[in-house]
Amino acid sequence: MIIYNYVFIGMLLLGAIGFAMAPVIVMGILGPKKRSKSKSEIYECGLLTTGETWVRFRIQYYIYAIMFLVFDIETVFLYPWAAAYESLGLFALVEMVIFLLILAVGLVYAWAKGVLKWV
Amino acid sequence: MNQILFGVIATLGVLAALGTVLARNLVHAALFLVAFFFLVACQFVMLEAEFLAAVQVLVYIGAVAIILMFGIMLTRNIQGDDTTTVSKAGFISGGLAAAGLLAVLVFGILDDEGRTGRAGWRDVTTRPAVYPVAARASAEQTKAVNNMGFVVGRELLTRYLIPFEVAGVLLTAALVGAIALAVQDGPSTDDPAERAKKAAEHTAAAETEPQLTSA
Amino acid sequence: MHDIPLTWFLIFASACFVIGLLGVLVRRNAIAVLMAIEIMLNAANINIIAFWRYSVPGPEESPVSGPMLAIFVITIAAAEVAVGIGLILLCYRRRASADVDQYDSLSG
Amino acid sequence: MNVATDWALPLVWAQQSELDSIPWLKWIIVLAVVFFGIFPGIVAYMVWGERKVAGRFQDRIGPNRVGPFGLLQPIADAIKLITKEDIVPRTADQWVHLLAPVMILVSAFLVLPVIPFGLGLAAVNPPSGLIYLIAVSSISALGIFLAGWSSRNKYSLLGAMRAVAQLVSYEVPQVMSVIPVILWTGSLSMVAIFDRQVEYGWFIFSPPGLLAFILLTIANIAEVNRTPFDLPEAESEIIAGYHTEYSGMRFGLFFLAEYLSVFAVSCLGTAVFLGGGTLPWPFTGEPVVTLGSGQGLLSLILVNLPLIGIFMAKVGLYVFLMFWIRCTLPRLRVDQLMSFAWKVMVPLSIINVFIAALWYEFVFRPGRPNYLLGWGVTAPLVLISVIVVLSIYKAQMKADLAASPTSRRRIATAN
Repeated sequence: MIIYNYVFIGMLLLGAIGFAMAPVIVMGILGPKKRSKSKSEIYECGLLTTGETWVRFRIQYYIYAIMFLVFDIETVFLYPWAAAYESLGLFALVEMVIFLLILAVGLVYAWAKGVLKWV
Repeated sequence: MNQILFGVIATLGVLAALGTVLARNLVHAALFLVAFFFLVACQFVMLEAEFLAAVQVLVYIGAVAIILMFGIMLTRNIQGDDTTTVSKAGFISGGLAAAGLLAVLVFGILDDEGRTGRAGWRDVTTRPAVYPVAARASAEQTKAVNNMGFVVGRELLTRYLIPFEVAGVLLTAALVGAIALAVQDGPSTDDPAERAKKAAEHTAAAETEPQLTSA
Repeated sequence: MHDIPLTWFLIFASACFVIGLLGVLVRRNAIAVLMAIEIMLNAANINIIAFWRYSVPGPEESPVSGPMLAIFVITIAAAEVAVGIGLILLCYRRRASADVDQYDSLSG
Repeated sequence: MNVATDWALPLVWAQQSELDSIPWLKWIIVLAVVFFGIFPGIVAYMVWGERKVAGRFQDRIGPNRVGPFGLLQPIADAIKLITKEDIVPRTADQWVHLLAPVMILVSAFLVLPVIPFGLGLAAVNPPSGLIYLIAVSSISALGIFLAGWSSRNKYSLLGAMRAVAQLVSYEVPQVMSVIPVILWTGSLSMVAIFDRQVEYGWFIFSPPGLLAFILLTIANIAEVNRTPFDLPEAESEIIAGYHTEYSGMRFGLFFLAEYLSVFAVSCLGTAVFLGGGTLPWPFTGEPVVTLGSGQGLLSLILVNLPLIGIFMAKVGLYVFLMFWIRCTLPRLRVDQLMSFAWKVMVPLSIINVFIAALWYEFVFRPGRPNYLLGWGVTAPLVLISVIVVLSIYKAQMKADLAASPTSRRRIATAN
């Protein structure tokens, strides 16, 4: 069963969470506890922080995320294609060229529109 | 063992889904959604579709969650604002509608008779074996379960060729559409006049803009 | 060693679907609605894979029909999120609000 | 073709065992000893090594007080971190603040079990190992975002947004640069990739393989946020980026996660392109197969001891390369960083996939291995595509700079 492998990965996941939490808990027990108001303030090189955390973010962040999403899904198609290439031959290569050309249109559009520029 | 695992995953999954719907803070809701995605990936593993589980984690946790977070940040819901509240009347009526649908679905699932020649859903208690030893195992299905990446690739470029290319067109359309929507004003958002206009719209925002150069 | 009955997966999926529906109905924030839609799509995917795994494909059918459908659903869901967030950002810029109840200029 | 299936494998457990026959004790021992003992130990001494190396590069000595050659320094550091005060900002989101570093560390740990360290020495061998690997390594971007968000600090949030933008941009070439390997192996399993290299020699010894390896290395360095790609924690601009509000062991978790991912990506590069634990060509195939073909435990130990040694030596070299780059190059500007990913790395890795398919046709296609023709066709193609893409990129950058004289000022205030 394929689950068999993943039981080990699940155990590793739980173990890693424990491995990460344990020293933090130990630190909570061992470390000094001298609370003060200014210590629990937000760090801003000595200045008090003003206003809320919100900053006007650039729309570029969203653009990069979208591009990443599209290319991520492209990988989901590319990986099986690459794995099966052996039994498919040149026809598959041509099909993949077409697929990637279609997607390249998006990249070229983004490039031409100037949204890949970080300014 | 199988059933206990399923029970744990399903319980956590339903709780995570509820958390997504009920959490007031949008980032917390998105976090619950990530947990839900992960538990769905676990369910895919339980269904022996581990390729799909990896795809689920890659696309949903790796990409969709990031986009949602960026969306939340860009719409100024840093700590969750008032549009995240839920009115009581709306909640009760929505809850009733949802509960009704759940009742109908569960009843339908448990009462299914099955089409002619097939067993009803409630009678299907074991999955068809895919081990070479099992007499019922079909070679193709065995391969599909044990090396799904390969079989998906083969099918993608033969039987599902048209959907595959259409998916490419769809993705390009989504990319182009999203960029066109987002940068509707073009790069001009950066020139000072435009900025001043925007800043007037969000007065609070303009005040909090940090002075990065002074840090 | 008992296998999991098919109905368990179906009921889990329908529970998730219904929770997603609840979210679509009661949440007012556009992004929260989008998240609820994602829950519904994922519930549908679980159903698809459960049916695929619990049935034997015919000789003429594809052995991975379920996963293929699920992959396309994931693709479309992702495209939907991309465009959906784009639309929300646009509406937000116009109205400075992500509240779906305010996007009512088309209602008569 | 698949060598591994014929051998007695100590650590790759059978694919089709039932859940009731799980060797719990064995798994727990492996987890405790290898995953939570040896790997963190390696990471601790990587930090020591980096400080020594950086010291040499900067004409210093590096840690030398605690123990001989400062060898006990990592232990002292760990004790120091663990006995510090546990400070969480008052306004921070307590649970998410704790969850974020845990998530990053978990993502770094989850990469490791699919890496084949030797013959049959991968903890698990899922058929979709490589896609599993990239999937779990992409979780860390979310953890970094949450770290920045939960701190309620402008600089943390800024650093986090930058970090995520960088991570997602470089994940695309990272993911696409391993496609040639899948293509040549015909499988997504890491063990199969290793076996294929035992059979055919290292994948780096081909023009598309070399290009893919270089792309993977650059993307790897960016993925683990190291200089010259350390903008998310650029201390001169945004304090310490997304982990500004983390101190004591909470910061230690980020530190551990960073070095663990350095180790993990080095293992990935080694296993995928550098032939795992094998020596170069004349020693790759036959000696390993002959040594490993015995069924006994002894022959497995005999073949695996050198394999693990060579693997670790390669990982060490790879890590040293990253230290070297860190000590040598200055930090990139954010605009250079992003456009380099999208305008150079992504196009090149897409083109490289097709060159790799050509290489497959010439060399790997059963029955006609034609290395001469393969090199003759693919090497010029690789060269031409690199030159073309780079010159387009350069021309573009020049045009941009000429078009907007204020660009430098804008970069300084851009967030």
